[in-house]
Amino acid sequence: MSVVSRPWSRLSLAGKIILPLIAVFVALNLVIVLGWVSGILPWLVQAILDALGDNVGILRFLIAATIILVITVPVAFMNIFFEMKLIAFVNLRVGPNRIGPWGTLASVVHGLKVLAKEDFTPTGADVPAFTLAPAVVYLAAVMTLLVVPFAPGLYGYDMDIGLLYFFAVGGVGVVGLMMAGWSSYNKYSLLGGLRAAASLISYELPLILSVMGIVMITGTLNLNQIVTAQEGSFLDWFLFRQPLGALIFFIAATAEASRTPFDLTEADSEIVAGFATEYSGMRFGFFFFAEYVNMFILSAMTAVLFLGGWNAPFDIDPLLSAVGITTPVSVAFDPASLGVGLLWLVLLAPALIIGLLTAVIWMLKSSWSIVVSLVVAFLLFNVIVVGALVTFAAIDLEWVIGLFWFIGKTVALILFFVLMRATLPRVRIDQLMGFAWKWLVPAALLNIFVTAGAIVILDQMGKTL
Amino acid sequence: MRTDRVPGLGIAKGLMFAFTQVFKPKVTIQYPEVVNDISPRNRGRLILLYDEAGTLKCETCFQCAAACPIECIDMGGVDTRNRYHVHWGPAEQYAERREESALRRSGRTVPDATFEPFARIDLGPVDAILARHGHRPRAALRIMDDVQAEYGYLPVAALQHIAHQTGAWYSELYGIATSYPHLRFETPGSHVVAICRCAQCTVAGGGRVLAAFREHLGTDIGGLSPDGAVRLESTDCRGESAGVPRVTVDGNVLPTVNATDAATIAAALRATVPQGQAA
Amino acid sequence: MGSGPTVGSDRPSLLASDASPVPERIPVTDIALQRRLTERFSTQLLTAVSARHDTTEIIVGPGELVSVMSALHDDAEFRFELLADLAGVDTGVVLQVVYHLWSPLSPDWLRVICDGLPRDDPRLPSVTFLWNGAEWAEREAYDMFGLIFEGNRDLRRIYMPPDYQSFPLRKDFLMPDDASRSPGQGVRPIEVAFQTAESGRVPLMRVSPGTGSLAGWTRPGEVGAGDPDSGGQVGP
Amino acid sequence: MTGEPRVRSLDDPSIMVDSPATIIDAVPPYPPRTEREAEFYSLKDGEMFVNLGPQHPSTHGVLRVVIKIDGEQVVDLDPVLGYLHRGVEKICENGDWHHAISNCDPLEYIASMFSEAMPVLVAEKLLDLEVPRRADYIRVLAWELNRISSHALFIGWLALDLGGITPILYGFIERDEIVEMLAALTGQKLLFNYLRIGGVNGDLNHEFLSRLGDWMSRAGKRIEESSKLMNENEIFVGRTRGLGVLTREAALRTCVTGPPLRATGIPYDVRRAHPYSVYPELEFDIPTRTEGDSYARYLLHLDEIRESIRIIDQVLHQMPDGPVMAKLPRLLRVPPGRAWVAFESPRGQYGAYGISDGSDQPFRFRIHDPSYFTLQAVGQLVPGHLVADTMAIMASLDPIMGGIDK
Repeated sequence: MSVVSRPWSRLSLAGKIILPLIAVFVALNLVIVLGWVSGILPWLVQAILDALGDNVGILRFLIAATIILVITVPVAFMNIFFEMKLIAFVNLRVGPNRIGPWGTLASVVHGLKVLAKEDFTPTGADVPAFTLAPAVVYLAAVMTLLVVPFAPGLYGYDMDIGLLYFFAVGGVGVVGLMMAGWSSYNKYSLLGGLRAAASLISYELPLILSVMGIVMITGTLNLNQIVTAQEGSFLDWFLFRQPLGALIFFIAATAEASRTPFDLTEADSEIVAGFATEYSGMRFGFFFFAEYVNMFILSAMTAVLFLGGWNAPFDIDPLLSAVGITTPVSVAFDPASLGVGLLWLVLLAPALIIGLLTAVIWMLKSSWSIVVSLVVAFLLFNVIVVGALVTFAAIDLEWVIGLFWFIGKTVALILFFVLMRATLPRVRIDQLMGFAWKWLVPAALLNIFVTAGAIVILDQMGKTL
Repeated sequence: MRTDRVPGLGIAKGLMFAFTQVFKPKVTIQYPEVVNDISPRNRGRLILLYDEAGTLKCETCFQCAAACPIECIDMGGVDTRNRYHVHWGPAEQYAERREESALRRSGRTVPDATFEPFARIDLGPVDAILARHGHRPRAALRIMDDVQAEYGYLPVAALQHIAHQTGAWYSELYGIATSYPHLRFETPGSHVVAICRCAQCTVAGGGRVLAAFREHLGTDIGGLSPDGAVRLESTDCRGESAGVPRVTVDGNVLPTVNATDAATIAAALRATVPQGQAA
Repeated sequence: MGSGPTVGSDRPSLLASDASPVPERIPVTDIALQRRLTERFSTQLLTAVSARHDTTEIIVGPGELVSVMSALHDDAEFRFELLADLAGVDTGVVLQVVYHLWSPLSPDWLRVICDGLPRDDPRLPSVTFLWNGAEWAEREAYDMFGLIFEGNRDLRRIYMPPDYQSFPLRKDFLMPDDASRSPGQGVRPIEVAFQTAESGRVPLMRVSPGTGSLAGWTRPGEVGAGDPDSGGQVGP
Repeated sequence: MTGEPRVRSLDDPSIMVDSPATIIDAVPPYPPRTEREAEFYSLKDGEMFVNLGPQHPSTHGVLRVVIKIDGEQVVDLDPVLGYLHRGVEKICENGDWHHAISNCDPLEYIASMFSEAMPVLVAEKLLDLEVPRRADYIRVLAWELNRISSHALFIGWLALDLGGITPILYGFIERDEIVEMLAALTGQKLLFNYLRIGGVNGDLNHEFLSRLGDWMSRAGKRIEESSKLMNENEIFVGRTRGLGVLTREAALRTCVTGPPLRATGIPYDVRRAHPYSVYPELEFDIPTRTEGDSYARYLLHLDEIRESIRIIDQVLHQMPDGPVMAKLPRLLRVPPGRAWVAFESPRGQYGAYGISDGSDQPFRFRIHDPSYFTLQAVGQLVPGHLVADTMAIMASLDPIMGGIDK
């Protein structure tokens, strides 16, 4: 053994890394050559490709679901940070400013803290329900993300009944809240769960009725088609074709996400933390995340249904064509034509450009040493290249610019949610229910009638709404 | 049409006001970097003053503790003659430390550091005396007289006991005991050898005499010989000693004393210790 | 108090909704009120109506309390509509209940002292039929002095735990009774055990001032005995 | 409630592992002591107890309120006091009159400049002591500043208990300025032990006056601004208007004083009804409202802040020269007698009844706290409302448990 171990121990760190890599590389080459010669490898690759090609839908779904499940956590962190910071600004405070740049990592640290805390079950709790409730709430929130169209071609699953699926799965969350409220064996939790059930169920109604107008106009439940129906300038958004519906939807969505002023379910000054009173550790963290994921989802749905989703507020193609660019940009340059020259280009062009920039910078700012200017030139080059690529993508790949607009609208709505929380006091439970049943539901029905009448009349005139 | 009749207008106003606040300057004080100024009148800091020599100015006079209305100052120190540990605090606190519930709450016996320096004595007679005087602090002087008559001196532990039983501050009892000359804190040595320390007597050989007494009595000035028979004190000849060091035994002056006489004097004194007085 | 009371002739009734004007200050006690009280309750008062500072004081027994208080509250000549305070007092010999009343008709506070309540069974009628706000005040007096207000619907301890035995603000209150302490330890001079008359001793009463915890405490028999600085009247 | 009576105490292990019924229900583990207690702790079907406090986000201090609810509606409630009881009256009897000042200080810890005035005024009355006019003016100045800071906090509290999280921080900004100012005057921010028998501890100093002038230039501006958030807000008005209406007769029978009483239209303010100190020389109004509901109490506090600013303005213009302490012996032996003083604190009429037997210690020192009587009104106002309104009503009555539990 010492035959191997002694020279190995003499090796430097780089050697210890490089030597095995060389060995692996050689072994792989051997395997590939043998497999190719024997004809096993082509067959294997062909088989895998066929298998993937046969059910690519499933593959796509799995990938999308994984990405969405992973993406919700940073989304929740982002929302929590927005809330902490904006409320602090409204309160004339500074807010989180210690961890990370401008305190952006404070919410992440909160998440870690929640992870590290003890996770206990109170005496007399209904253990299975108590344990399952957070998962139900969180999954109900996450699953609705599946049908949200982030950008053209960028969605979890293109469902024809996307809207229906959204409301159906979103309603499941109430079950989790009631489970939590009942199983905690605590009266605050019980009151909170009952309040959650009452308010959420009664606000499902105006929430669904308020979008019926859109469904009647577009004639589809598919969210992608609803978004594409709003293409063009921002005057084509349903916000301006369905103002009443938009208002009702926003109010009902606030209640659905149980945000101030409708956050009776965890009214801290009355029932200590509502259904989450007895929860601690990551179980509470799931409730906490679910609330903010819900906030994000309902903002996203408001953007999708009423603010044109990924559509730009104005048509940018004329501007681009004015500049001289026609989308998609047709690149009149074929790399293959260069042949071996391509290799030279790839190798030399960056070095040449960096050297050129270095010379310029060094001459312009002689106080810097050549090394410093070299580094700066390298960074500058990278910035230029990345910027060029992003611009190209934004112009040429429409989902990039679409995602940009979508996220912009969603974040604006989230900030408005937060501003409301910073400003408004909480309504009483009877005021909440009375508002839902006496005002929102009739208004939503009125909206439906008016929309239907308008559609019929415009049909007579041969136009469409 | 009144503006407060427009539904939602108040909410809109509030939201607009809140939005304008976002751009207002913030009032937070970033503590570790920015320290808020404390007014010179601030009383929130309890500090003991040091003089320019760097020694503590507090001489444990207990004035601050006696003035504290909520009895939150509980201090201990050494009296000005560096002999006895003096502790001050509300009597409830001492009782509280020994009370069963306190011990049970803390789950262990709470040591009372106050009594460590003092010899444990049998406090039965003290209880009897206190019962005779009805545990009345006004009778503190009479109680202490009886206690001294009982023990021959005034044990500090007994003094503590009186303080707990009557509720009088220990510091006050200590003040009474030190102000009355006939109350003493230790077994009196039957004989007192005093030596003058003035320059004249020292030149006349007082230094050697003192060294000899130190050696034979086994104690220094102000101290008691180990067997408790002889106390070595310092006196003042007021310039009356003519060329001989002034040495007094029990107050009467010895004619001439030199270092060699010290041994014999010490032995003679040791031989004649009155009965019933040594500790 | 640097400022004395004022004449209340221009003071509006409590039930008048306009803000009262600024009255001028005339530091005298309300003679008219004393005369009216003397005429009205001459038979029921234990002592004559006295007045000091800006307070007029009458002393009644527990028997006359209901009639006196309802008269003070209802009569048009008194209209003491506001019960300013209800306090229990232990004089060291007997218990008292002290009411302070306010009337828009008089510049003086009226102090009604219900005196002569025995220690072993202090009972007096409740005034909750006039001011139901007195309920908690009477609960507190019961909690601290053991005063029993007949007619109070909810006379239970309000501060002290329900299993508590003694009455802390009585002068015969002994701290070892309620704390788990051995008798005598940590007892301040004010908290010496109270022996009943059977044991031939009367309650302790402080007769001479002192400093801090060495305040003098002795029994009425030996007032001045051994206390050169003993003086002042006995009791409050 | 059934079963043999069990005594709660520290060494009772069964308090730790108890039957869930006792943990969940607020029913005390001993038989009822009065008829009232018996009928309160007996449930009809559909009713249940909810135990608000002693640890609860919105009970100001350590208050415990057992509410009996039917669904969301409060049927009856029973406040349980004593969690903060320190026996201040007893402590005052054991210390001398000077000690009583700082022992009474933490009673109303939001506005302790008032609660510490009780022994001072009583002793001065017993001594027939004439306080220097400058000291009187400084007292009024400090009192009114403290009143404003207390009211600023009240507004924030009310909003916080209704779910609005911003106004309390505006209130704290206002309070911070005043508290820093008073710290420059008295040396402490919360429990200024400033008033003395016969005057005040220390004259006005430059730092205090500069801070005060700086503050007076925009006095109460932030309160007015933050009231924009609330005054017209439909949700806030809908939550508070017509809530917990206290009629005049009920207020008088309940011995309620202060803003809750004045909100019913009764202009009873000790500063006018029974003037003390130098208030008769100052010109100010007693704001009143006639509705008597929570919204009226809220608006009344805003009006009182404006009136206090008026008073401070006059005091600063009329401030006389002279000493701030009367000549008094070091060992203060108060002549025998009884004295009752009352004065207006932010929460109503503070009263003190002192008996002296000629020694340096009070023989009896009775403390009358307004919140103690105001909190009783909760028992009449809340039943019939919803759980959420319990907090709104309690916050609008503004109790301070430090003074209630004494």
